[in-house]
Parts: sequence; C-alpha cells; structure tokens
Amino acid sequence: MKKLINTPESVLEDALAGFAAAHPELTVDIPNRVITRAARPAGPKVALVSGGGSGHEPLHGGFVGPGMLDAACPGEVFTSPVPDQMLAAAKAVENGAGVVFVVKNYTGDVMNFELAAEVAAEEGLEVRTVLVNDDVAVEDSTWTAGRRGTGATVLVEKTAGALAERGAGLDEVAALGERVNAASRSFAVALTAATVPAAGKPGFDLPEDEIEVGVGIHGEPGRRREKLRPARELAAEVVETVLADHHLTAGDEVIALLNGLGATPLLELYVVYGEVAARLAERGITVARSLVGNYVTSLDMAGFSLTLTQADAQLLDLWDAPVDTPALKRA
Amino acid sequence: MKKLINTPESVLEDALAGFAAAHPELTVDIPNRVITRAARPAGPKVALVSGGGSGHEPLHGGFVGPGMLDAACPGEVFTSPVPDQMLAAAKAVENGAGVVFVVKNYTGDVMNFELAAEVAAEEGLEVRTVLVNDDVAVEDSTWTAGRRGTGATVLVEKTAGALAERGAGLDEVAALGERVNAASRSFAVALTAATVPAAGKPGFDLPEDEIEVGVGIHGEPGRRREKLRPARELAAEVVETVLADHHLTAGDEVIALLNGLGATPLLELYVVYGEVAARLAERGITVARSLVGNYVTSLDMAGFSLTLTQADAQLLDLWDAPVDTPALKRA
Amino acid sequence: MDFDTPLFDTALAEAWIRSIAAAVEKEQDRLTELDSAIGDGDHGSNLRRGFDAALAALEGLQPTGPGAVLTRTGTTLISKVGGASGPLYGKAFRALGAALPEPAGPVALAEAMAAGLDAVRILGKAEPGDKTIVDAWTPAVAALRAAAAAGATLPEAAAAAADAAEQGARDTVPLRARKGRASYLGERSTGHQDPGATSTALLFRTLADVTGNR
Amino acid sequence: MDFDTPLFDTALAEAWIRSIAAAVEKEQDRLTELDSAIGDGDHGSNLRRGFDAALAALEGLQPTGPGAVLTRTGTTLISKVGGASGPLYGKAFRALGAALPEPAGPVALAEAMAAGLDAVRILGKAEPGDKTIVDAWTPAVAALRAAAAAGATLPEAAAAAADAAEQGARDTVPLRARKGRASYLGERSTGHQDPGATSTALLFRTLADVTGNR
Ligand SMILES: Nc1ncnc2c1ncn2[C@@H]1O[C@H](COP(=O)(O)OP(=O)(O)O)[C@@H](O)[C@H]1O
Ligand SMILES: Nc1ncnc2c1ncn2[C@@H]1O[C@H](COP(=O)(O)OP(=O)(O)O)[C@@H](O)[C@H]1O
Ligand SMILES: [Mg+2]
Ligand SMILES: [Mg+2]
Ligand SMILES: [Mg+2]
Ligand SMILES: [Mg+2]
Repeated sequence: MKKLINTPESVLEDALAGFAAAHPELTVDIPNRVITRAARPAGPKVALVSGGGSGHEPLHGGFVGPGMLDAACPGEVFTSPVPDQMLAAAKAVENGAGVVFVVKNYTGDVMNFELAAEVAAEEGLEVRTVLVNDDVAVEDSTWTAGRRGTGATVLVEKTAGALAERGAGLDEVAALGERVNAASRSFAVALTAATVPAAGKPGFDLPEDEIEVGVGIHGEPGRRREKLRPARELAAEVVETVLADHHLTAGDEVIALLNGLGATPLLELYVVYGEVAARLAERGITVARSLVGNYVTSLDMAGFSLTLTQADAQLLDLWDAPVDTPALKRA
Repeated sequence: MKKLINTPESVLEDALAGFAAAHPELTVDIPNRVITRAARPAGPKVALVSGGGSGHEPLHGGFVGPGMLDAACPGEVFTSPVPDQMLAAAKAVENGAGVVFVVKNYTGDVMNFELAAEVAAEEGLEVRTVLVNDDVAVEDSTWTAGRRGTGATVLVEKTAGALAERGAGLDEVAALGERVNAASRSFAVALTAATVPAAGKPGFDLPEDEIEVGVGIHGEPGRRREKLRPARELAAEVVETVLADHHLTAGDEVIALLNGLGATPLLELYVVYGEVAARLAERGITVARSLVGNYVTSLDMAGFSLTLTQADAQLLDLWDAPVDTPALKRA
Repeated sequence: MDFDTPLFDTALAEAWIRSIAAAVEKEQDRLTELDSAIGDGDHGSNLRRGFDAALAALEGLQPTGPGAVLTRTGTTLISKVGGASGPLYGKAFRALGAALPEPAGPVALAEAMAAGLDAVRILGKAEPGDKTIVDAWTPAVAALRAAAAAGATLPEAAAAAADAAEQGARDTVPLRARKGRASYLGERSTGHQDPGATSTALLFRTLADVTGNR
Repeated sequence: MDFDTPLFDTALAEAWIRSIAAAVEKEQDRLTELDSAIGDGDHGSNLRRGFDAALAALEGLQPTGPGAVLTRTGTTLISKVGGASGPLYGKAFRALGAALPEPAGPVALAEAMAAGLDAVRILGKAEPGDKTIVDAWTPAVAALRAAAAAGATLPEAAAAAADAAEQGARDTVPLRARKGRASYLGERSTGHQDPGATSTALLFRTLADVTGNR
C-alpha cells in the first residue's frame, strides 16, 4: 500500500486540516468533524446537512457552500459518521426553517442519522431525512439492505440545495430531494479495488484482465467479475443496465453524471462519456446536462459510475442555479 | 494494463468525442484536434492558444473558456501536437489583437510551436510565445533541455487569460505570462508510474515501498528514488526543494497549487496540502490563494506536484477574476 | 445461591470492558479481514476506536454500579464508532446497562443480555439467519437463560454463552447475508464468517474469561 | 560510374519510404521500449503514425522526382508526428528532398543527407555527443562522403552509412543526454541507447536495403 498519509489512524484529521487550509470560505471544526459555511445565510433557510464515511471526496465536504449543503459530517474512511457529528452540524446551521438530512442508504449511515434525528427532535429541531438509494446493482428486496446511495447524492444535494436557497419550506425541500432520488439510477464498474488505509491492502483481488461489475463505493466487491472489454462495450452494458431499471423513453431528457471512482484519468472518463452519450443518443434520450469527473469516489479505486436522472424543467432550473462550493461552482 | 479505452490508437479521438459531448459550450474540431470557445469574444481581444500532449487532463482543453484560453491543441498521449493544429487554432480564434502561444518547455512542444509561429507570421498573424519552465527538478543548464513546464501553466493561462479578457494588448499579455512563469516554481513526487496506452506498461518500475522524486508529467523517471515516507516528511522535502530555488522570504505571499498527478485520491491530496500549508506557515510565507486537485495530470500516475507562485496585488486580482471553463470556474 | 460465586458487579463490568478492549486490539486484523471479504474492511478498526474510547471513558467515571459502566460504554460506542456496528453495539450496551441490577447473577444477566439483543433487533431489524450480530447474540442469550434456569454459576453460564456465541458465529459461514453491506454480495456472501457475529462471540468469550478469573 | 549501378531515383525514394514504414512497424515496440527507459515511451508510436501517413501521402502523389517524394514525406511527418521527432525528421526530409537532384548518385546523396543533418541541427541545436538523432546521422553522413569520395556505388555507400549510423546509435549508450527528454534524467540517462539515434540507424539501414535490392 502506497499512500500519501501520515498514519492510517490520522488520515481523516490530517485531511481535514488540509481541507481547512485550502478552503478559508468554510469553517472546519476538526475535533467535532463538522464542515460548515463560514457565513450563515441571512434570513431563515432550510439547512441541508449530509455526511458519510470519508474516502469519497469531494463528497460531502466539497459540496458545502452557497447553493448546496450547509454542513457536512465526514466519518472515518468508509465508516458512517456518528450521531454527535450530525447533531452538532444540525445545531450549527439550523436557521429557523428546519434541517434536511441527506443520507446515503447504508445500514451504518441510516442508523447513525436515525439516532441523530431522534435526539434532534428531542431537542426541538425539525428534521426531515432524504434517503438516497440509486444503485441498481443491488436488488431492492427483503434479501438486501436495499439499494445503495451513490452518484444521485450529488444531484439531490445540488437541486435540494438550490431550492433551499430560494426559500422553499422544509417539506418542499425534502420532497424535492426524494423526487430527484426517485428519478435517478446508477451503476458502477471497477478496474481495481480500493485500499482502506487501516486495512493496508485492496478490498478484493482483481486479475490484470478482469473487472468487477456492479461495485459499491466502499471497496465492496460487485455483482460479478468479467473480462475487461473496450470502453465502448462496457459503456453500452452500463447504459443498458441503468436503463433497464429506468422508465425512460425516446424523447426524455436526463442529467448524466459520469463519475470517476478516484484513480481514473480524466482522459479515460471522457472516452467512456463519449460512448455513453452515443448510446443514449441512439435511444433518443437527450442529455440535457452532464457532469464528467470525480465527484463520488472510492479512495484509489479505478473505474467509473454512471448516474442518469430524468430531468424536467424544474430540475434543470435547479441544476443550473448558482452554486459556490469547493467541488462544484456555477455563476 | 487496464484502461477504459477502445484502442490505444483511438484514445485521443475517442476522448475528444466525449469532451465534445460533455461541453457543448465549446467547439471541438475532432479531425483537426482543436478545441475553441463556441462564441468568439465580441471586440478585439488577444487570443490565448495553448496545447501539448494529451494525458494531462484537464490541461489544456479543460481551460478553454471565457477568462482563460481561447483554444487548445491536444496532441497524442504525451506527444506534442503538430504545427497544423496550432495554426488552425490561431486562425480560428485570432480576433484582431494577435495571438499568444503558451508553451510548456519540452523539446517537442517548443519545436512544433516554433514551426507554427513561423508559418503564422508568414501568413500575417502577430504571435508571441510564452514559455513555461517551472520544474526545479531539472537543472536549467547547458546539460539539459531546460526546466520542464508543469503546474505553472495553470497560473499562466489563468492570469494571462484574465488580462486578455480585460482588453490588454499583445505584448502586455505575453509579458504578464512571462512574469507569472518567472515567479513560479514546481516539484513533483510519484508513487506509481504512468502507463501510456500505446506502450501498454508503466514507464518505470517502482517497488511497493519506493517513490520517484522529481518526476516529470510524461511518465519520465525523476531525480532519484527514495523510500516512501509519511506525508509530513514528503511535503516538507518538497516545500524545501521548491523554496531552495525561490526568492521568497517571510512575509511574502504565494498562490499554491497542490496538484494531483491523476490517480491520487483527493483525500490524500488534502493530507499533503495540510502539511504543505503548515510548513509554509512556519516560514512566515502566506498562502494568499490555493488550489488543490487534479489540474496537470500524468495519466494514471499516483503522486502530486507543488507549485508556488509569488503573488502580488495584480496577480491576485487576475487570479480572482471570473473564469468559466470546464475545469476552473469562478463567478 | 453459593456465596463464593462471583456476581456481575461494577468491578467485573469494568474488567469486562478492559478485556474486550484488549481482545479487540489483538483480533483487530482478523475482524478487518473478515470485513474485507464481505464488507468494507473496517470492522476491526471501528471496534478498536470504540473500545479504546470506552476504556478512556471509564478513567474518570465514578460508576454507581455495573449498569452505569455499560451504559457509559454504549454511549461512547455510539459517539465514537460510526458505521453499522457503532449504533448497534452502542444501543445494545445502553440497553444492557439499563436492564442490569446490581449486583447481578446469572438470571438477571440473561435478561439484561436479552434486552441488549432486543435493542440490536429493534434498530437493525435483522432476523436470526440474516448473517449479523444477531446470529451470535441470540444463541448466547438462549444458553445464558438455559444455564441460569439450570442453576449454573455466573462463570458457568458465561462460558456456555461464549460457546454458543462462537458456534453461532461459525454458523454464519454458509448463510447468505440479508442485512448490512454483505447483503450487496448476494450469493457471494456465503462461505465467509460474519465479522459482526465474530466480534459478538468475542464479547461473550471475554465475559466468560473475566467471570471465570474471579 | 558504372551504368548498372542504381541511382537514387523516384522509384527508389518511394521504395525507401515504404521500407521505412515496414521497418518502423516491425521495430515499433523496441523503439517505444528504448523511449520508455529514458523518455516517455512514445517514439515507436510517433514514427509509426508518421510513416503510415507518409505512405498514405504517396498514394495520390505524382512525384516530379525523388526530391518531391522526400519533401512530401517531410511535410507529412511535420503534420502528423508531433513530439520532438516529428519536426526534426520532418525538417530533415524536407531539406533532404530540397537538396536532392534527380537522379542522384553517392556524392549528391551524401550532400543531401548533410543538408538533412543541418536541418536537424538548426532546429534542435544538438551537438554530437548530446545523445540524439545527430549521433547516428553525423557518422552516416561522414561514411557516405568517404564512400562517395572513394568511388563507391550507391549500394556500397548506403551500406557504409547504415553501418556507421548503427555504430553511432550504439555509441550513444554510455552518453549522458543533453537534449530532449532524456536530459532530465542526468546521469541516469547513461547506459541506454537513444531511441532517436536508433530510428535514424533504421532509416539508413532501410536505405541500404532498398539500394542493395535494386
Ligand atoms: N441490520 C443489522 N443488524 C445487525 N447487525 C448488523 C446489521 N447490519 C450490519 N450488521 C453487522 O455489522 C457488521 C459490520 O460492522 P462494521 O464493519 O463495523 O460496519 P459497516 O458495515 O458500516 O462498515 C456486520 O458484519 C454485521 O454483523
Ligand atoms: N534537440 C534535439 N536534437 C536532435 N534530436 C533530438 C533532440 N531532442 C530530442 N531528440 C531526439 O528525439 C528522440 C525522441 O523522440 P520522440 O520520443 O518521438 O519525441 P518526444 O521526446 O517528444 O517524446 C530522442 O531519442 C532524441 O534522439
Ligand atoms: Mg464501514
Ligand atoms: Mg512524447
Ligand atoms: Mg465494515
Ligand atoms: Mg518520446
């Protein structure tokens, strides 16, 4: 394992110190592990709080700022944050209009946010929770913990953040988040496994010519193993898989997020995106907006995920709204 | 070699197709390999053209847009583009005020841009060339091809782009570019080698516990090999090395670019940046602005480069000016 | 009840937490390895962080009884662990602490452990057979109850619970996970022992050790 | 001059380019490997792309003589190769083409090759010993001149030039690079044969082959 770290134990704290130094426009409470905007919104505004294990940067800290999140709670690497963080964050950013928790659907995240929401309610805070569960690699059945939350998180945080900024109420913001999640589907492919610093070796072994299809963002293995194939075929399969679970027909519009998992060169992401765009065009699906880059990563995993969100006028308007965060900026 | 490509031969073309699909606000001439802004500036404006081998994304195509480049010429992977591209680009974006070529100092880039400049001059275009050579890993002597151009390119393109946008003249824009280059020093460390698709294997072999210090961005080996050490020590050494060649003293201000080489997780970049910021603070050097992320990459190389540019009021003002490109946005 | 038989008192509660912390340190890598196979490779470091903090939390504590020790441990686990195991073990220890009279014999301990199991099941919604903590904790509670009913001493009952928990953990190997991260693997989750069930077995084994060493 | 001795005419120029393209295809991996050791691993694919394009450019061409073939090849290399070798070989072939009378014997060929070398040196500013193309091309020109002065036939002169170029390429092994990417390596550039000098040797060897096969 070769990593640019000091010790596996101090990764989160050390990274937060660097994040704080790089982003003076944000407030980083290192002991409590809470990232907030340095300036509170002027009037009452629904506060958006998210969080999750670290190792997915820029998610979530990179999305704190006007037009998106009010606070993020980074957990240890691949480990859900604890309720204390979420509570501290909620209290720090609550601004008279309630708090929305954006939670990726993982057992740990769900339970920790649940405990936080309980205590927050006891302390008189109004809290709504938006659960993100967009990963079609997982069957949503009694046989699983339900679909994982992955790329759609970026879309939920961006659009709900924009709506909150415009003064919408708590229920409205939460409902929008749920609507965006329901309109989103994702699927991921890995060329290499991620190495958690504390584990010291890759989460799974992958031969030189094989890929893991349907992986999650926590280094967990995927649906199955396949031979590596040309980007064209891989992209076609991923588009196919996502669409098989989507109710999109020719003429529909989507927002497409082609997301790198951490160690994928942007050059390769563009190669894949070219194929994705071509496959969608063949089916008459219009990509109204796209985003190509590293947004929801999995440490040093090479690979990509595709998220397709069915778009409409409201979503596009919110997607285009100004945002000023470390990882997403729009005038 | 596991890569998300179709064939090694078609990487550039395929990536450009994806880039074009992802960035409708730009015009991508795939056969001629020229990326330009879709809309020409209204009045006369000095046109900024850059280019270089591919594999360094987002450099240079990701920096085309208002406030930065007018055109980029992507070459084959790690191979300088050809004069035809630069000429086509210059002709496409020349807007009555001349053209500045921003050229990273590599033998191939210098010679190809030189041939292009010759022909451009013959055809009546006014061309100035700004050579970027900031990499202190290379001794600038008769024993070398001179210092390589690396991270400073982003600073030159950003600030010269902002100045051009404000209507400055050809000589003024070129002089600013040269001044920013002269105020910049960079140094890079690699944990893994890059694999050029056509070569099919890493440019050098690096044992599990060793790093290459003083690497370039073309997969070329560095100054020497060392044992991997904690981020704190590595960052200290890199800061030391950059400052040894810089005329910075306590109280001076810098713009710091902590750049990932392609396969480095953002989490690790922040760990390193925390250490860099601490070392600079110890020396009384103020980081006036910083940028942490993947900006000048080397395919799938893991590692980082640090660029320090001495700042002054003009440079900070130009650095803060609005920019709207795929990889750098500022309101 | 034999007066020489140890009861679950404050000192034993503290010794148990100390013993868990030591065992987790020793077994950290194995737990992480199990979690790498069907999860995300952090179960060892999660529990290490949690029980190190629980140990530290005992330092300044003037506990009013064994229940207070365990409640405090639960609160610390919730605050420090995160992940799935943090809230689950945290809630379990809090429930255990709340249900534990001072000092407790085998019967009371069995009921307190049952309360802990209930807390896990309420929060995590796992059934026996889902390949989780529940699969080790459920047989441990059954063994504790049976031993207590048969008049066993605390060391005897705890040893029976440890054996049952370990058997329960081993029995997770062929199971297909239906809760937690491992459920994403579907059929591929079979053939591996569940990390959480394994750490639960560790909890009961250390309990047997500290009661037996009295 | 012996009338049966072949001269450097249009057919030979075309055969040469064809032969280079074939040789580059065959040696692509070796050139890339040499470039990986002290450069960036693209010399083989650079030349492959260039000479494939040069071949294609010959297709529609109605050359007015061997010079036109070579000039066109040079222009194509400049347009298609990029990197350091593109402009250098491009300028060299253009200079070679411009300097070549039709049909040329050994003396004229030697002078044309000298013009090619000059073009490389003017653009690249490398001295002999800098571990570049110049180190293979310089001895090749010297050998051509010597052979021509001694009355050698074109095949004899070309064979001598090829031998000299190959020797020159081999002699780059101990050199420390002072130009191009390899110069960044400093002392670490020694012990490797220069890829550009190696491809120059290939150019002269194919020239010897096609003249010899006439
Ligand atoms: N719903 C649940 N109920 C009971 N135990 C669970 C549940 N989900 C997960 N677990 C247990 O948690 C263990 C994993 O814990 P840990 O690795 O610390 O958390 P995470 O899965 O968040 O990384 C699993 O091995 C399993 O025994
Ligand atoms: N200034 C120079 N003069 C002559 N030849 C040079 C010079 N610089 C580089 N070369 C030659 O170019 C070769 C490398 O070519 P190539 O790999 O195609 O280009 P690049 O170095 O741009 O990747 C080197 O091996 C060397 O022989
Ligand atoms: Mg975890
Ligand atoms: Mg090159
Ligand atoms: Mg885990
Ligand atoms: Mg090369």
